Amino acid sequence: MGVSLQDINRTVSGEIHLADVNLEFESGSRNVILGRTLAGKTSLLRIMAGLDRPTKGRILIDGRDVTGVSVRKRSVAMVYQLFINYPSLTVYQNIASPLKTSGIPKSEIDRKVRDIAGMLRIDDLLDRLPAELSGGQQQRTAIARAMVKNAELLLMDEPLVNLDYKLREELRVELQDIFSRRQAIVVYTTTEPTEALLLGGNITVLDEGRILQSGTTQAVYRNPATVKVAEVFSDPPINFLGGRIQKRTAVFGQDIRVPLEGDMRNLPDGDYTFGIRSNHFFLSKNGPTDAQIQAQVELAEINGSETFIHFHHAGDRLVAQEDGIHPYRIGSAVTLYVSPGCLFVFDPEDNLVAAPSVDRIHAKAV
Amino acid sequence: MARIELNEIAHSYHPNPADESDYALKRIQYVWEDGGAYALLGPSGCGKTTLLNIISGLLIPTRGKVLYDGIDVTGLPPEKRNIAQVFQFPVLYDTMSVFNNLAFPLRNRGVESGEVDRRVREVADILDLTPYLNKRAEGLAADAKQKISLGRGLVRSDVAAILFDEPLTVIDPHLKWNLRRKLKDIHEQLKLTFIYVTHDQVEALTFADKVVVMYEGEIVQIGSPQDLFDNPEHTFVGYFIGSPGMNFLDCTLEGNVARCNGARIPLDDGVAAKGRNAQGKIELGIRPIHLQVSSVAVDGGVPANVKMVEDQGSYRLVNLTLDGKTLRARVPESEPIPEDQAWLVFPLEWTRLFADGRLIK
Amino acid sequence: MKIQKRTIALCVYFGVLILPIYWMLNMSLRTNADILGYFALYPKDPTFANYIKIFTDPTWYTAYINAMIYVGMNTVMSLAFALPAAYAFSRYKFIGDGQMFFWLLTNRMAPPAVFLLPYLQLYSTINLMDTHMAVALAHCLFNVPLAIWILEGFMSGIPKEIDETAFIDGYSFPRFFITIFIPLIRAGVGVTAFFCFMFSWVELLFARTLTITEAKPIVATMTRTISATGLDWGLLAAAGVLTIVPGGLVIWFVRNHLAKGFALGRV
Amino acid sequence: MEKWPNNKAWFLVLPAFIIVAFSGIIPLMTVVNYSIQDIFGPGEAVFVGTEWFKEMLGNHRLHDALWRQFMFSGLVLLIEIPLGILIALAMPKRGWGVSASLVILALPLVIPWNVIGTIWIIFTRPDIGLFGVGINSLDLLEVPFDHTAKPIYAWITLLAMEVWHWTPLVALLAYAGLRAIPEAYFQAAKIDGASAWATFLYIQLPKMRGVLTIAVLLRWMDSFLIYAEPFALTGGGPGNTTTFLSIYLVKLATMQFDLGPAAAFSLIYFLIVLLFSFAFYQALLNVGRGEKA
Repeated sequence: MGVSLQDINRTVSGEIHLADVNLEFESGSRNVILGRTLAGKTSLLRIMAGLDRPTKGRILIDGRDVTGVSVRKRSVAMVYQLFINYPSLTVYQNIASPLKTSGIPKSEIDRKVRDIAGMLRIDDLLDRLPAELSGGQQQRTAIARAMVKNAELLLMDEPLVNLDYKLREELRVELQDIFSRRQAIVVYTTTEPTEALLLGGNITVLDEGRILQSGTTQAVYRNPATVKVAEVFSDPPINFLGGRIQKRTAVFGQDIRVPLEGDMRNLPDGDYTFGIRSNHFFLSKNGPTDAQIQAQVELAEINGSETFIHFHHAGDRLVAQEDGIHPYRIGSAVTLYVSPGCLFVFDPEDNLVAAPSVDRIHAKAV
Repeated sequence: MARIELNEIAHSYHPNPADESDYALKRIQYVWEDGGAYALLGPSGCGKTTLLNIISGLLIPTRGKVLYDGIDVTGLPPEKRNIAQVFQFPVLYDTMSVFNNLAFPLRNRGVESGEVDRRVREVADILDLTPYLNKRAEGLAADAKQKISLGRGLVRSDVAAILFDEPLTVIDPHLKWNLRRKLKDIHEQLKLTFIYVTHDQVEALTFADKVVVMYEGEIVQIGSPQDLFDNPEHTFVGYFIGSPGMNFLDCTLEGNVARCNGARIPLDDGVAAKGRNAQGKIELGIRPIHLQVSSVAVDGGVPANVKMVEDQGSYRLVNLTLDGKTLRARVPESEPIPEDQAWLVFPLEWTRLFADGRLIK
Repeated sequence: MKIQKRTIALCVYFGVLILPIYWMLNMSLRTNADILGYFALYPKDPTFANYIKIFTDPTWYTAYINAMIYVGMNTVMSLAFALPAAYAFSRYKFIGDGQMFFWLLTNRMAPPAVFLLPYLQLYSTINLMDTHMAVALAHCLFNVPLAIWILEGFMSGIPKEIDETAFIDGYSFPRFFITIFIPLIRAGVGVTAFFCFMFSWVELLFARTLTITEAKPIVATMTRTISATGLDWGLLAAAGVLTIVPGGLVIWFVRNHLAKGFALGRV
Repeated sequence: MEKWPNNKAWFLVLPAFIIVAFSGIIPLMTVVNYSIQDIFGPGEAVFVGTEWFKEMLGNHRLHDALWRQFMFSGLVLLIEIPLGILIALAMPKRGWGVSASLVILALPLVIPWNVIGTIWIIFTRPDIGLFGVGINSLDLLEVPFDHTAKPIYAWITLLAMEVWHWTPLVALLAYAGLRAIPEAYFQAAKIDGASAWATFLYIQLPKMRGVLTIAVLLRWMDSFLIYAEPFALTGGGPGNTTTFLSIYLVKLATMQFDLGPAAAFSLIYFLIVLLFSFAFYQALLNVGRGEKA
């Protein structure tokens, strides 16, 4: 089975929610739609589910036009941000509800419900009402209900966003495992780059209703086509510094000079924007050509297992990342290093012209 | 400004608590030093909000005493304790202007109007609220509203401590950073005692100099963020701090070696000696970031199988199986990952032993 | 101390609230001669004669039953018509929705006296005069809009993602509405039923005008008895007491939803 | 919450529309019909245009009734709203007292409106009523109390009855509004050292704005439409001093059979009510908007 979106547009009272969206989803594929809040992710899912109709464009399933087909007649399942369950039904009845409308024998329903409940580890909660469950358990119930009927299209709209981070971490890993056992096309929206990376598969980066880039998740992460994609697909935010290339040397910030390596040596002189991911600012010198930046810590943000060091340089707000948890006082001085192999280079039109090659990053360690 | 002392505090919501399990808080003993930035961190239901309400005076504990600068205030209501509190969602006087909102606590205490004006402007300046002073509070964005709530605490020159109850819950993610920074700045500037309740490790670890981790009504560890990460004193802290959390393996000790099923993991002599004397269930713990993965057999390496690799961009999470147990290792972007067979090295200085959940030390 | 003062004030108020009702109860337990004979704070010689008369005289007790019938009919009708309409207002945007909603509410605010004459004519024309249906139908004028208003408030509190989930799960609309949605707003339906009951039960003008004998309710019987029997205070009081009983019972059943109900689901 | 645009929703509204239209629009048409004709008997009518409207608009008895009506509704609001708020504030917040208070409060609301009249006749009569006998035994009044004796007595009795009957509704609404205020507001007020009065003024009153608007709207409308209670209690007397709009209209229509003028009057009456409903409805919508912003 395959789903194809052709020229999808959606405008609601003059506001453009989606513009010229063309996408193909293959059977059994895992797809992430990444974008900030209001980028049009939910609109896209709702159109795919058949809950909303596109203003313009068609949706084909296996080559058949289903644009106007009612949601009841489609083989879809959806999980929302909010924990949506039928409050008056028990967990068991909730999970069984999509099967009851399809006329499957009772014993078969029972088997399927217990199966999926086991997979999501809510098999001991089947007699409870949703209101008696924790947020995590409620969302597990909603996911179980979406999974139980083996829909061909499984849509998940930021399903983990309202959970505590520990629960989010656990469910993410479990979901990945569960998805891999399914034949359905999974479409999963998120605002979080780390979540997108973890789920892998294909990614579509959406911004203001338009597709900025699609491809395999790793390829897009390594080669963001534009400044905007790099921005959306980085957490903490990727650092941008305006500058120029002069005689095979990148010059940016307060006179930071980095001699270019490899293919980048072929770039013509001129103005460029340089992008450096936060984890590519190093606290120690790795190579003889590394450039050095002196900075004052503005805030050290501690995110689980990393420390994000926020600092200012030449009027830009930058972030560096250090593994582990380390105390930094506001205002203390740090020295950071930039390696030539870790630069993203964008032309004045904000399009990517060179990216660090994975080989080069790996080679550095040896 | 005050030093807050919790003396043998316990609290139960049952009228006649029978046993341990009826208590939402079990015997808390702690001193909050004047001018500290504290965070109370724990999952929902761990008792952190109960503890906060006992400090603020909204709840009277079943047992124990609360002392402010040595004076017993256990029975005093919040208004007599000189504390300020910022709630989960912004609590404002909708019909008043921002200025009047900020002035409200001072006017209620009969401060003369010149002084009120001076204090309000000072605080508005610190919080970047000056342009809004004459606007009605109702129409402002959530982050500005939350700053007003904080401002109502800051205007009072006599305030002993400011308590925060998950104050960033309703703030847009991209604005949280600004507010966190602001809080940190204000603390540096004013040196007030801040107590910050949250279930979010990022907020707690970023904000606080000292983090109090709570679990099932008990304080399981108090320490600096780095302490909690490097030296968790309880398996819960190991699990809760860091993403992903610590790896734990059930094991038995044989001399200086921990046996986990078939695998033999060498330990530090001192740790192993103490471990042999400990009672209860023994677990070995190591953080994914400290677990080293090698593609060739190395001295002291434990063979394991690579099951799955999750590429996180700046690093990879490698899921390995070691005699049926799953372990996770965090490998930097620049390091290679073995295809199938791997050898795990447990660095002695980062390998911890826990007995019944508590660190053996 | 402050709390005590408040409580005392509240108790005094409740005393005042109960007093007139108590006085009627007092009267109902005395005979007319007794009432007119001397003044007493409580019945010195309580008698159930008035109640016995009401329960044995068919003009009284059928009037009581009549009222029950049309109130019940009206409550069921109001709910049946209001539920789908309220759903439409809470979920959909459609041409003229705002105007429709306002128009419906204006009917709640129309003076019943305005409609009195045309009703006489209308119901005579369609041969509904003096039937339970006539009163039940007439009361729909204010009860259906009210029910829509209250139910819409309750329904808007239910996230519409629930509806969508049900449609994705393959439920047809009627099946979803009956098996999933209505149970979700149970409290709202209860409160709405209470209000419909209440307004239909207390209404006098339509009930009196549209009935002659067959469907005449107790409220109308009472107004006519004042002139007919030359003011039998005891009997009147007993009838009055009996009209309070059903309302009291209904309040008791919905007491837990009362506070929210009176805010019409809009708090 | 964003609503789904779908004109098929009309099918769900249609049954309700039909039944209300049957009771609301058809009779209204009849009224309009009457109002522009002079009816002598069945099938004998002459078109008279706006004559009845002119006549009614110039009718001093209508003016008097309208004036009385405004006076009465205004007084009712002035007494019931503050009193209702006070009661709501005094009510318990938890425990068995909540249910008990709610049940007692709701009791007057389920009593048929003419029985309310009966109750108050029995209660205030100078011969058998507790209030009547009680007040006269104090011997304070020049003319002994009897609600039919002096217009002022009739008014006091009517107002007392109205306040007795409907203040509970205001109190219940206000109570529901109060209970919806999150506890954190009161905690913050305590911490800020606010007095009870300041808490009321800056937290409780603003947060009750929505329900209080509903209360004002309902009380204004219903007191404007009042019929059964004064009809049972005073029948519009003594003289015409308690003849409100509804009572006058019913008198006009059923006792004098002046169908044309009565119909014209009905429409004027309806328009007045509509005008106010609309104003209140707009106010209500604005309140809702204000809370969301």
